[in-house]
Amino acid sequence: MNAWLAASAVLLVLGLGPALIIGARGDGVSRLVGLELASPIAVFFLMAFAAGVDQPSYLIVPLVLAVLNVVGTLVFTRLLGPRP
Amino acid sequence: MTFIVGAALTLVLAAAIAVVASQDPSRQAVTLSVLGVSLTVLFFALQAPDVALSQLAVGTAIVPLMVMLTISKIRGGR
Amino acid sequence: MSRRVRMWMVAIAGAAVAVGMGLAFVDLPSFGGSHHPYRDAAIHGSVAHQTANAVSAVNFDQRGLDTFGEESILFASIIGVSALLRPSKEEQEAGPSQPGRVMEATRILGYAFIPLVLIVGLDVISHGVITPGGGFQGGIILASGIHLLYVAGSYETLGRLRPVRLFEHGEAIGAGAFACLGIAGAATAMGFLANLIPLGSFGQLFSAGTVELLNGAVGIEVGSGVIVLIAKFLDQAILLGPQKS
Amino acid sequence: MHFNDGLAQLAPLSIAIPIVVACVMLSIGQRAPRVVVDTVAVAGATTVVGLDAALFAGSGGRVINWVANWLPGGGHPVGIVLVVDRIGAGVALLAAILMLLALIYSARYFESADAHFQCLMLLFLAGMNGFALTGDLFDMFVFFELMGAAAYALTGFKVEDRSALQGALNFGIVNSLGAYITLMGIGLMYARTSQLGLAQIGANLDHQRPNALIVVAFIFIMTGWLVKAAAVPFHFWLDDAHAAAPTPVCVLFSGVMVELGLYGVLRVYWTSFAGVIPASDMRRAFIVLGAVTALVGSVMCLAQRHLKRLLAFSTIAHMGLFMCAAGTMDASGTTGAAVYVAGHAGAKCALFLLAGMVLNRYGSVDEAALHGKARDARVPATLFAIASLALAGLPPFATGLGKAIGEDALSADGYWFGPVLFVAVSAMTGGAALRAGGRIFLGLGPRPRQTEDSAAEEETPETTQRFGRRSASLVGPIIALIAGCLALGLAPSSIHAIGGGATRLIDHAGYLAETLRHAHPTVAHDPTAIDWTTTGVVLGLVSALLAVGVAATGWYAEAVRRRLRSVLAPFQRGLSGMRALHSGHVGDYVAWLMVGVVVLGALVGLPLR
Amino acid sequence: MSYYGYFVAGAIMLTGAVGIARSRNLVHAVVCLSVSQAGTYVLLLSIGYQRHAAAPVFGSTIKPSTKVVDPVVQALCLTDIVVSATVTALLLALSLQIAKHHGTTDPDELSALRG
Repeated sequence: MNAWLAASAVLLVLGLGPALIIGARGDGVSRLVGLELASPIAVFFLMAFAAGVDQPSYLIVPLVLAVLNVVGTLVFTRLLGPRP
Repeated sequence: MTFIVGAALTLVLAAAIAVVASQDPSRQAVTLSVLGVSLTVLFFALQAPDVALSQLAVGTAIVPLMVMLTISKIRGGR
Repeated sequence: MSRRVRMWMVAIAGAAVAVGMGLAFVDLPSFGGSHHPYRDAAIHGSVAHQTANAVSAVNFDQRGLDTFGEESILFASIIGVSALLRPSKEEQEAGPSQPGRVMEATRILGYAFIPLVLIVGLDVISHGVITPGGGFQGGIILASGIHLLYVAGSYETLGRLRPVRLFEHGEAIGAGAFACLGIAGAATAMGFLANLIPLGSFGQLFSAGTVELLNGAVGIEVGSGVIVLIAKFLDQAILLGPQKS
Repeated sequence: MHFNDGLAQLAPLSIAIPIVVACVMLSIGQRAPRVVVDTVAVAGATTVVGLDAALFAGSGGRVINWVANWLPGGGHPVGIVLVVDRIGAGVALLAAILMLLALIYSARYFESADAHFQCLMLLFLAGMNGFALTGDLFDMFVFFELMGAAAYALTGFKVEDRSALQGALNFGIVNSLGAYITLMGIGLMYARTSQLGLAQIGANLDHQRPNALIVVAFIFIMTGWLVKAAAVPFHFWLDDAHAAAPTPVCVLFSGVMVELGLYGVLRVYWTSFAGVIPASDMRRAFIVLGAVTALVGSVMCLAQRHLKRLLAFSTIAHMGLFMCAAGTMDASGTTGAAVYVAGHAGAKCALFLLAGMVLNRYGSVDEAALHGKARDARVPATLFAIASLALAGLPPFATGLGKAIGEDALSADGYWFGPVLFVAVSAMTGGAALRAGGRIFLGLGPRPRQTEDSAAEEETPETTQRFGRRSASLVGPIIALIAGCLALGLAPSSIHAIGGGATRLIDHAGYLAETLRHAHPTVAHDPTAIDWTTTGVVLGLVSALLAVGVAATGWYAEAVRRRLRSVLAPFQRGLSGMRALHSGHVGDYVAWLMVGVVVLGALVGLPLR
Repeated sequence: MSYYGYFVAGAIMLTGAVGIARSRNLVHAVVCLSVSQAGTYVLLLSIGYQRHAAAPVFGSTIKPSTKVVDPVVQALCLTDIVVSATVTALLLALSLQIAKHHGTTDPDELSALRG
């Protein structure tokens, strides 16, 4: 296991684990915090993993995640709150 | 590598249980998004970038949007 | 049945199913092993047809009929949603309700991301033969990009930019093109969905013969279809307003 | 020997053409007048009838098409293969014919929403054709889902109708869950054999001992197909969906979609698993499940007043009989099931279309509310009586012939109760239909009291205007269905063709040899001379007579029933308990689905240990 | 570890099924159904996985002679994901209409269908 993979393992356990816990408790807005934590960590994980297995073509996945996460977030911020 | 796959599998299982355990649908939708991210991570770790990309496209934007729109329509009646 | 009886039934039957699954799983070849005969044959076929992305080769070439069925499921579901969410007479008369207010930051972020999402989507579709991705993934990304306009707050702009009727045509054209490429194969006596145009060379943008075309057809179908799909939900939730009971 | 020759090319076309037509209709549907849309839809369905008929006529052996020309070279086949034999082509043909009649019937149906109804119908047809013609396990799943997606939307098409929506959602959730369990089984099979083709899996599994993996995979795969086939306890979705779906859709559901589930079970078992799971094991499972399904279906059928729900339970009951007949696991029983399916489609679909006419004209399908309302409708009344008697197995209708062949096959295998079950179920379901018809069209018997549950169910009209009294587009399809049922019973040559098809369906070795090793088709030996027998005719007449008796009891025995109240009370309680189980609650149905998987495992798996 | 992936897949599927059975809201039930389907993705990809193999996408770094994981299960999984998304959309549309016409999404309160 090289350094990149080790880093991705750390991100997975120490990053996504807690993010999931936050994302599974409380009301919608506090869960959204967990999601907002999970997505960037996942982006970093995907990049580190792609570097670890030395596959630059995989990098399209973190790129798309980064872009679509914005869409997803906007959906929730728009619809999660109380209706006007 | 094996450790990463194992950890990702555990994460997905935990997220799935969390989604099912959430009774309120709008909270559940957020957790469903987290499950989508976890599945993306797992598929990537299983060397399936194509599938990861699909799950990403479906799981982070389209399905949560449909669920949230359905809920907001239903809520409107209350 | 009362809730309690139901949960007992589920618990007992679920436990029995779990035991069955467990018995079956330990008979499986162990996780991560190297024995995959179908894989070897599929890779061979993929290389023979100059398709760098073996998943696309399986999807559009070797098992193209599955994907044809899959795209038809998408097509049927979208028509189904359009039919199920058609506005009733009272709803049509009620007219649109006022869209909610949107934060300025949300609006700016939304507009700024639209071109980026569109470019990424087109890239994912067009490189489907040689890198991860393809028509389905790219199509959804494109559709998400258009719908950023909604979350950015201007449902009216969205309405102008998104003539749903046009996208319904796009959906039909995409699905029809897939079918017609298949029928063209049958007409040339090669076989339905046969890979009948020049294959090009491995790893090039335009390689893999019909895989590239089918990929494009799926991109058109999924992109337009998902726009129609979301539009129907949006119309219900926004345009027709919350339901007064 | 000839791969992908002219005839073989028709097989994928029969899947692709309806999809192309659906695309065209979606494009023109917004602008074109209604009559154009209907014409295009009917033309599309007619084309598919032609293609399927050509396949049926030409599939004396097996028509094999390796899609996209991925022929099985020396090594591992990677492509999808379509393998068309008589039964597969026959089911596809049945689906196409029923679709054509349903489209003609619905030509003035609904204020069409942009031709969406016709598009969904054609995609539904494509799904059924694909499911019937493919020789690949995963491809079966894909087309199963295509059928499903179109069917859920069609069930809920009357969006103003509360029960239609709930029925569609129950149908969608239960069917999808079944399909995912099937997919899990497909995954297990893929892990075990590294194959997806039915024939390839069969070759891989031949002469192995059935271990836990194979049995569990088999049970999981069966689950999805049995949910579609509405075997008890997977059947709950069926009456919900059938009772509420638009009438032309009910025709396809009852006439062919449910039967396709049984076809899937037989196809997968005989092609892939016949070499590893013994037929005796399957026979026990099939006959137990089939008998229970037949009894539950017929008892529930008698207890209904809602005409469409009554017909739906009769479909469940008949599915039980088909399972029993095919469960003999021999050529004659399978032939009986196939003939019975074809005949049943004629009788049952005619009844559904008549129920649709009643709904159109009187705004209800509750036999208590409609008591004597339709006295003036002579033609529908006559057709209803004929179709009900055909349903009860009156010779010379094909239902009677299929029933007779099935009874013979069961008693030849030592199942003495087979004929008793067949006669009883035919009498009860046919009798229930006759009872309802007699009340509605003739006003026989005293007016039944309005009970709460029957009064609560109001029905949403399916049509915007009342049709003319003898509109050809309504009566035509009904007469065609009854005539088809009669013709099939009178034409031994068509029975012969179906018999040959049944022989091939259960011919495991022949399917594998012809598909994988390009072997010449083995000559199908003539299945035991299949024709009307004296016993068959007598039993058919007996069940028709008993059906009249059952109906008469329904009309006139209210007083007797009141006197025997104390004797009948336990039965009444049992019946209301059984009715309570059909609760319309999707959670209950999922619980029953899981129980069903366990029961199936116990029936198939435990004896193999 | 040698069967962990399969067990996780089975557990997800059963979790989803139990979730539908105890659901008090139809939207919740539809989401649980899609969770249940996620179990099938995990199973399929676990079956095709091989340790120390690359993704089946050839290019400058992965030559056709490199060991790759199974592309067939990935293709099946892609189909599965499309099915999941579209069936979810259909069922959500039905739930929405049920909420509109029944005024509730609690399956315990729906009463249009009784045997």
